[in-house]
Amino acid sequence: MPPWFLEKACLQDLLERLRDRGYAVIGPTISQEAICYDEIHTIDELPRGWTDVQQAGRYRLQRRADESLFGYVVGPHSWKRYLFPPQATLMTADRTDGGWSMQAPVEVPPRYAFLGVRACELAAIRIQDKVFLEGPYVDLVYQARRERCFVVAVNCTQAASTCFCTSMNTGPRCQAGFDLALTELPTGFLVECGSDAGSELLASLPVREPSAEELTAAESAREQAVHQIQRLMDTTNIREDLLTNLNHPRWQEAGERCLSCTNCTMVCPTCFCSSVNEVADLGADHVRRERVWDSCFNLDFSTMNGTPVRNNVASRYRQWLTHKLASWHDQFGSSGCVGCGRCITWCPVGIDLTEEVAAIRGDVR
Amino acid sequence: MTAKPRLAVFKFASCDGCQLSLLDCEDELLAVAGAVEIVHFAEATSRMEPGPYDIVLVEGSITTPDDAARIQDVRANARFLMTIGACATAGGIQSLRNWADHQEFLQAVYARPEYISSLATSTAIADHVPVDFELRGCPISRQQLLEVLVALIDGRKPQTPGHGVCLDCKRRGSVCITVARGVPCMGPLTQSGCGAICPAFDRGCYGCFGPAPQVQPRSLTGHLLEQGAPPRQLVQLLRNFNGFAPEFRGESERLISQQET
Amino acid sequence: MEPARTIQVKVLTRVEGEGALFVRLRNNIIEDVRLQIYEPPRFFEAFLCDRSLEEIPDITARICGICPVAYQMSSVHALEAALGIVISPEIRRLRRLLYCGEWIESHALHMHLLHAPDFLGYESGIAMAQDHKREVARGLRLKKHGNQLLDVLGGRAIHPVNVCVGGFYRAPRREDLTALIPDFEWGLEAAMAATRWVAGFDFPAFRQPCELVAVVHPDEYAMNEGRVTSSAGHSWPVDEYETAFAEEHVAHSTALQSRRVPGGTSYLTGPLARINLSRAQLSPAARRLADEIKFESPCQNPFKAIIARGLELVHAYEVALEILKTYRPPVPSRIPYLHRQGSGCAATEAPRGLLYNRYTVDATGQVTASRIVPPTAQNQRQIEQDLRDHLPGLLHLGDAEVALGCERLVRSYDPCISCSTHFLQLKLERS
Amino acid sequence: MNQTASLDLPLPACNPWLAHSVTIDRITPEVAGVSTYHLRFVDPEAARNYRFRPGQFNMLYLPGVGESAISLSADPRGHVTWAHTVRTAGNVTQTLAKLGVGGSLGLRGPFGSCWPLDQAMGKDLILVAGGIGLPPLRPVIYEIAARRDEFASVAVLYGARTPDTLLYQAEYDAWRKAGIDLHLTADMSGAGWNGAVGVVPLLLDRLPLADAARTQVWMCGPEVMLKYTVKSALRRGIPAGNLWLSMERNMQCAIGLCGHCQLGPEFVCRNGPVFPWNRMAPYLDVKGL
Ligand SMILES: Cc1cc2nc3c(=O)[nH]c(=O)nc-3n(C[C@H](O)[C@H](O)[C@H](O)COP(=O)(O)OP(=O)(O)OC[C@H]3O[C@@H](n4cnc5c(N)ncnc54)[C@H](O)[C@@H]3O)c2cc1C
Ligand code: SF4
Ligand code: SF4
Ligand code: SF4
Repeated sequence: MPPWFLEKACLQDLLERLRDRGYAVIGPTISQEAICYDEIHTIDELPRGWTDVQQAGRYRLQRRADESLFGYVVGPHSWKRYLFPPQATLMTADRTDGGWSMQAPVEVPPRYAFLGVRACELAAIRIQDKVFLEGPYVDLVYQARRERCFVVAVNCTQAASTCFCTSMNTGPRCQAGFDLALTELPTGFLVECGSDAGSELLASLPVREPSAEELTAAESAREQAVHQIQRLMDTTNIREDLLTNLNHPRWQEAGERCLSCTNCTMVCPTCFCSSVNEVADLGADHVRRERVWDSCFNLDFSTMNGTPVRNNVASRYRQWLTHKLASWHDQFGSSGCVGCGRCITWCPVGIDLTEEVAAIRGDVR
Repeated sequence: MTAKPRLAVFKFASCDGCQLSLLDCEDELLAVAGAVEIVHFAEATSRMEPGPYDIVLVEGSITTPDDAARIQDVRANARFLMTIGACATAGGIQSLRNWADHQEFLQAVYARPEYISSLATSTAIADHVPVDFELRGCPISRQQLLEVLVALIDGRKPQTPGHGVCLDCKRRGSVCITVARGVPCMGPLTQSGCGAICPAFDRGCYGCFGPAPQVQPRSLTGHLLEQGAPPRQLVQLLRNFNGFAPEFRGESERLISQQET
Repeated sequence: MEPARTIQVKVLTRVEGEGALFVRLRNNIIEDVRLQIYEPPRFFEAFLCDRSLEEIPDITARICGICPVAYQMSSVHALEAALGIVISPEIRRLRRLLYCGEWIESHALHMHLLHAPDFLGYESGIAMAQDHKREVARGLRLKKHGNQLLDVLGGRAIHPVNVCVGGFYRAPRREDLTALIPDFEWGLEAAMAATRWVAGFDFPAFRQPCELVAVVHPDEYAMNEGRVTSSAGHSWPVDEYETAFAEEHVAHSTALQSRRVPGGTSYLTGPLARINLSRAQLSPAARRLADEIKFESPCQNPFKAIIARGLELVHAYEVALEILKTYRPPVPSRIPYLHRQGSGCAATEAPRGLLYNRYTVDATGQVTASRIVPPTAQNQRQIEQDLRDHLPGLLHLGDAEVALGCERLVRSYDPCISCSTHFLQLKLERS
Repeated sequence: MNQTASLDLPLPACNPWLAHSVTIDRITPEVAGVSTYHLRFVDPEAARNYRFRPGQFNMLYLPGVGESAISLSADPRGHVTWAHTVRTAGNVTQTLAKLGVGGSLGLRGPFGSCWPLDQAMGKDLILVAGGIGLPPLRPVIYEIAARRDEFASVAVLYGARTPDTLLYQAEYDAWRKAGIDLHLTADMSGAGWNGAVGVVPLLLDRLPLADAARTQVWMCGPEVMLKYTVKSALRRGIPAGNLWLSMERNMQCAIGLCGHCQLGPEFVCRNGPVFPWNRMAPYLDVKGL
């Protein structure tokens, strides 16, 4: 289907049409001195005229010369927060005369419309779909949210120094997995449609056919992002190179820098590890099983008979990197990394996985 | 336990905040009081029965010769001794004296230092007697206190997580204050339990739950120094309420000796 | 010489911190009364030196887990005075709200769990709950409100993390505060009911016409600022505090004792002092209630401090409600400032009484000198005096009853011993 | 993608997180610290639909305390109660041990892979177990006893620390009668013990093999035991492809979604616990994996 053109001022219509259809619109907005995903009601809440400057262990907001609404890349949050919430109730147990009565939680799952999903993030959602929906077991919490969500993607027109989606084949161009995809131009958006729900919504918007100049401008804006991507991760044979180097000295070396703080796994849009807590009242008559985000960096994450299996930071860093980049292929048929660069930016000591991989493979080649 | 377990609370050098946490369990207090026999808790009751006790909560650090003797007595009467709070588990803020000239401190505060009997150091309870369980925090978390008490009453192991503050920050959606604003934060080195409140209030964590397991403070301080944090500020961050916990202490001393060379 | 009769309370209970009482009589004449504070010294004033002034409110909070906000308030005000920072009216209101949280929490705790059991003859609030479940449950709920307010404003009730020099690290969101309004509306009524309840207790007949000292403000019932004012008709700006009051180190106590200069006499701070000096400025509901229960003016019976606390509880609820209902987040939440060399002091009203702080800072933002005078250190001498005056009426009783009577009197001051560490066991010796 | 042996495994119906309510029907004390709990579903419908294969496990749930993975040790043909043989270790198992007959708990399952019975048909089969490693193999023994003629020789090599900690001693006669060659050993000898003394792999060293190439070895026990059993089997000429083991790891979800049980590329809960040794071999000796 050929793309359409939506005037800048009409983006608000898009928001409203989504809200008419019962969606809570989640989009980028400035909070805590970063671009975070949160519910928005008007396009004025978007980070108009702001950009982000990222490097290993550092993130800063900065004013742009123009009034772009999407002139930045990805921030500390990912959509995982909404599809795979940091806290979710799995079941409840209540003590009755006839023993424990176990119930699944009754919840009306929210209907989310995600505005501003980048190509790497579409890929990340695709990966979590494989994890949570396409294995032998379906995760009902994820499924309920995922099935009801509407995705408005945005093509990146610039890149951060930490981005490496081109290496991971996930971006910067949005190919699939969206209902609508926007490319921002100074006067408006080129809109592509990726689903029936997308076309249905598009039909309610005041769009027109784009001019040839607009099409070219959009093309070159997207190209700009491609050119700005500097970071590379060579993925040839990466699975074997990592899994056959489990005793490489570099793990030890990285283990001395890594704080085992879990930040990389928390910001990663695909990491899915979790733990279950028992939340009980004092007499333990009413119990809720609560699932929370967890991480392979935690000492007590992998215990056997009360002792940690991965009893030093190096082994936990190795678990993370090898899972992400190697064993993920065995488990889900793709890499677990989409090249968004979040783990590089948000590591408080700036550990860069692309560098670690290169160091480990350097000795191999 | 067949009879209700006898619970006692003892205080050493401290601010009373951790034992107050028990009274702060407003919704559960009466139920807790129903499940245990509170036989010694000077802050809350005039009942003062002698030991032995089944569960003893100890708040505060050892700072006087009398207290050093008293803790032996408390231990001898305790089946299960649990320390509560940073003072009891790491010496507390008063352990700052451990690096200072004690006489100078005495003179700074008291007109007649000869009236004061105090040790040159403030030390953790575990430096004096065996401790069965340590509950961290300055102050402790009331939820964790309840969990430990309930677990003890039920005869199971308490579930108190050992991860760092960063994980809780991310769960609650806080943006990393070090990465996004350059504010030095002890979060990556600090055990969770507080619910990651400081970064949620736009400030760095000051480490009040003490070191997380297997922390490597050196990596963080090295990075913060590179980013321009003054060494002095890092030393002060490390030398707070858990300044004498081995991991924090080691790093602050290393930073200082590095400064001096 | 005849042997002395000693009455001793080895560990004062239902007070915060560690203390004891010692009384020695010879021929039924009181020879010595000592409120002994054996709370181990923690040297706060010494190690505050050389710390960054930004750290001070976090550290001073640790002086006392019962009234950390008071320590934070006095220290930030003193530091702001040293740096010449003028806070905005919005920040001031938010601080007042925070202080209301602490007053509510602390007063509800003392009334219900610590002091009321004395009047009704129980060893603790928990034991009292068996027969007075409704009242104790109500008290706990009131206390919880105070804590909830502190949670929202400061992140947690004990050692909240949001107070900083210049204001707050982060202003609370309006929704989070307005959500508290229904509870506080219930609480205002409940606080009145609780006050009527304690006003109905049997009070020992005891009158102590001592000098009362409190911070007094022309426009409001003072919490955060005002002139240091005495019932003897004096009033000083805070920076003259040290000319009128001095601390002395006595052998039996790790706490310093304050007294008036010159003269060396004792004085009293706290709820009774405040209410006697500022009754007219209580909130309307508290004022009406004081009249309704015929709270005498001035009230000179220390046992009735429990009623004064009740009235202040009502007051704090009403003030809090007013602020909650009209709250707008202050922008900025924190007044920016530059470091400079200077010295500043402040006195605020902790739940237990006047809390004075003074700091000197250098141009790099380090503290070079500090002085902290907690309420109980100021009351300590007056408590001893009151015991001397109250004791004769008790001496016909057995030692245990005398001890209990003394303990009750001491508890009526809600002494916070842990904070008086620069601040007890009753020992009564009689022949 | 890795898929476990091609059987269509029984999976829990609908919501895999939702536990069924079960009650303890009977408790058989086995040895010190180990009991077998016979559980009955409260909901008869759930009982009717419940099937498992030997090697699979359930998550037993004690509300307020937590869950533990526990193998099914029952006869898979049973229909009324499901047995679990549990060693008292930590919170969950201690709490379970305090519940008496009639006690209520939760159960999710069955989960995981199973022993490759189909592959073993007509072949020689050796089951090797150490300590609490026998319960996961007991359903196999029941299955074989019922279908004995479908297999060639069947040997069970079982060892425990001391003779009195050998599980299921009352059933040994029945197993032997059913044509199962049972060899026992104890690490330490004890009063009245006239069996072998030493670790389990020694039993394998000594076992006569009719045709090593057609012999299957299935094992479950501590990781050191597995390691030496594998060594012994390979030394005896049993092809690596014929070795199967049951692995243990911390599990929380049991459905490959929580990440706890990962070992190299495997989710032990979902792809295991029963694995062909081949598949685990590259990871078994790596420290801290
Ligand atoms: C697939 C599978 C099948 C299994 N089948 C069986 C079976 O059939 N029968 C069986 O008995 N077991 C079986 N297990 C093992 C069983 O799951 C564990 O023993 C069980 O989870 C223990 O749970 P728990 O809560 O009782 O103990 P946990 O609390 O998990 O503790 C386990 C051990 O660690 C110690 N421990 C726990 N926490 C600490 C700590 N903080 N410090 C020091 N030590 C600590 C405990 O004392 C105990 O020894 C199986 C495991 C798996 C993965
Ligand atoms: S591993 Fe890092 S770069 Fe890759 S998807 Fe996760 S956060 Fe992004
Ligand atoms: S990398 Fe670690 S946290 Fe992320 S999914 Fe894998 S095991 Fe889990
Ligand atoms: S790599 Fe960085 S972000 Fe990840 S756990 Fe280590 S220190 Fe934390």
